[in-house]
Amino acid sequence: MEDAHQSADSPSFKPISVSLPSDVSYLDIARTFVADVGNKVGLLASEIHDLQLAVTEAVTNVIEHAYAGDSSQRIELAFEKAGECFTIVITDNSGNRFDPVNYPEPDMKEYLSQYRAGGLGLFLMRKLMDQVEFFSDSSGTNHLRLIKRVKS
Amino acid sequence: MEDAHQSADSPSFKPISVSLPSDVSYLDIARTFVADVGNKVGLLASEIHDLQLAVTEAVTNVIEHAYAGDSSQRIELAFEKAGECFTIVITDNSGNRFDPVNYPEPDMKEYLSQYRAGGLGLFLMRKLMDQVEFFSDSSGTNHLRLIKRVKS
Amino acid sequence: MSLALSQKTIGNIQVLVLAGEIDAQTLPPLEGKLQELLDKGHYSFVLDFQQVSFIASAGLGVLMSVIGTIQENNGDLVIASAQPEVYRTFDLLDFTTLFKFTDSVAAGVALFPNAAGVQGD
Amino acid sequence: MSLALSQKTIGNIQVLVLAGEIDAQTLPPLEGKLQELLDKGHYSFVLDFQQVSFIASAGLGVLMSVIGTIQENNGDLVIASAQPEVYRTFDLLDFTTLFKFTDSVAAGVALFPNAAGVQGD
Ligand SMILES: Nc1ncnc2c1ncn2[C@@H]1O[C@H](COP(=O)(O)OP(=O)(O)O)[C@@H](O)[C@H]1O
Ligand SMILES: Nc1ncnc2c1ncn2[C@@H]1O[C@H](COP(=O)(O)OP(=O)(O)O)[C@@H](O)[C@H]1O
Repeated sequence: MEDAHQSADSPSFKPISVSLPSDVSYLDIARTFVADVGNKVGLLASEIHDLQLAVTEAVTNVIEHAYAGDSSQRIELAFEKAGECFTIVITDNSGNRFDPVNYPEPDMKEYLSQYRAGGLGLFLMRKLMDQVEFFSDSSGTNHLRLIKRVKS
Repeated sequence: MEDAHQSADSPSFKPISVSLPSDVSYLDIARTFVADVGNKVGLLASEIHDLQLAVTEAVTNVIEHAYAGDSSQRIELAFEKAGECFTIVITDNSGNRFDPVNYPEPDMKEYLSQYRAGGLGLFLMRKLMDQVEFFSDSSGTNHLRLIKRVKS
Repeated sequence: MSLALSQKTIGNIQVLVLAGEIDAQTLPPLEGKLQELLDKGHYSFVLDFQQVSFIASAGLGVLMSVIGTIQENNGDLVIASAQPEVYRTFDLLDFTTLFKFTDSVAAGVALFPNAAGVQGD
Repeated sequence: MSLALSQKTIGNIQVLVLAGEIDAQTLPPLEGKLQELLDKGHYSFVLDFQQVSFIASAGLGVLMSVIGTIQENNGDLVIASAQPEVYRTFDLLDFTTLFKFTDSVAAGVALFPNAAGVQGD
């Protein structure tokens, strides 16, 4: 269904995906891949930066929280463009279902006054992206879908 | 088995893979990914060029021969480094098993005197790489393993 | 990509020159250096961000984790020469209300009391 | 990445200036242009490869497919200013015995008979 939708809207870009180790040593190459695919679809440098930042936050969370620091697992990044929506889906097989409802946006004024470190990744993703959706299937596979409306 | 071997020899590089459309429009990004991974493992520019050329030949063959030009299929590139061996495995699901035994190296002198076009991809891969192996499994999945000994 | 870190002292101000990308991978040396300087009683910092091309929230978290101690000790932490996209990351999270930003290291140094006339090393 | 193609004439020599990467994706315009010029009776070619960063065997195949006709008509195809890695691709397949290579377009033009004194446009 999604593929049919994608190819109908955007015959010029077909999905690409990459599979990476769940290891912070690969955050840099995750960003490189985001830039490569972004360049391939003609995104602006500022759009690419925002996608790199959101993906860095998402992948860091998967490594640290979903996989609890186990660097021997895998993370998949899947890239699609349908019309003006550029979508990145981050997938893990950790079995740790995450419900972001428990993590409402922090009140930054209060937050900053408490000098708390951390807890900003989710907030940043929501600021940067037009849509941030978590969904899981029964096999223990979790997906985070990041959607950004782009110019081109 | 292979993974155990890989991680024992080269704890610093864990496998990365990318999945691309079986479409010549993605040859450029296939080469970009080869360069990114090559840079990540510290290969020389000349080594990266040779890998890009071999991968271009391999992916072109999969698109044109294995998938007979059907651009709606998928091709996977998997990158590994074990010791001084950098390995790229190109995988398709075409069901078209290929036996290179039927394609011995051309005699270039004879070849060039006949002005034949084409039939050089396999020869070039064998010239560029230290090992070129085709293998298939019963499900119709074909793999081409390219191995290059690298300096770093 | 990685994060290169070098240090110089201008008067009693610690100038940390950073180059590269700041994320969960590259953060530990920066975190260690800041903690080491705090432990030695240094509370005046200028971070030269000119060659920092990327910062993730993990990086902001580390700065957040030291700013309390710094301010309690009448110090400050100034970020100099941040690139537009890096500044934007701070700004999206309102961190621009917590840290001072300047266009140059010299301008950052000048923000500290008693900085006038101090020469760089 | 793509392959940009522009054309100029120096005397009776066709100079094709290529920029980009030559592979199965980018090849058709080059193939079409060469065929079009052959159909018009042009058999003297200099290909300016200075800005070609990559060539796959598909590209060599196209050059191979026209060199027979060119030579039968007392023409030639010279490759000018090839980058080392692109030259190496030709060399690995012994294509360096089939095509002449020069360091510049001018040197390529000079290889043709009656080229002396011809001015570029
Ligand atoms: N992919 C995930 N899987 C499980 N838990 C997660 C995931 N992402 C975020 N979390 C939880 O949500 C919290 C807030 O995440 P975030 O805003 O990114 O901040 P941080 O990661 O710095 O704590 C995390 O501390 C963690 O408990
Ligand atoms: N992956 C493949 N699947 C099926 N057949 C292949 C594959 N790769 C090569 N071949 C066959 O081997 C022949 C020689 O391949 P190659 O040397 O790359 O030259 P070319 O592709 O230019 O014909 C091809 O023409 C094709 O018949």
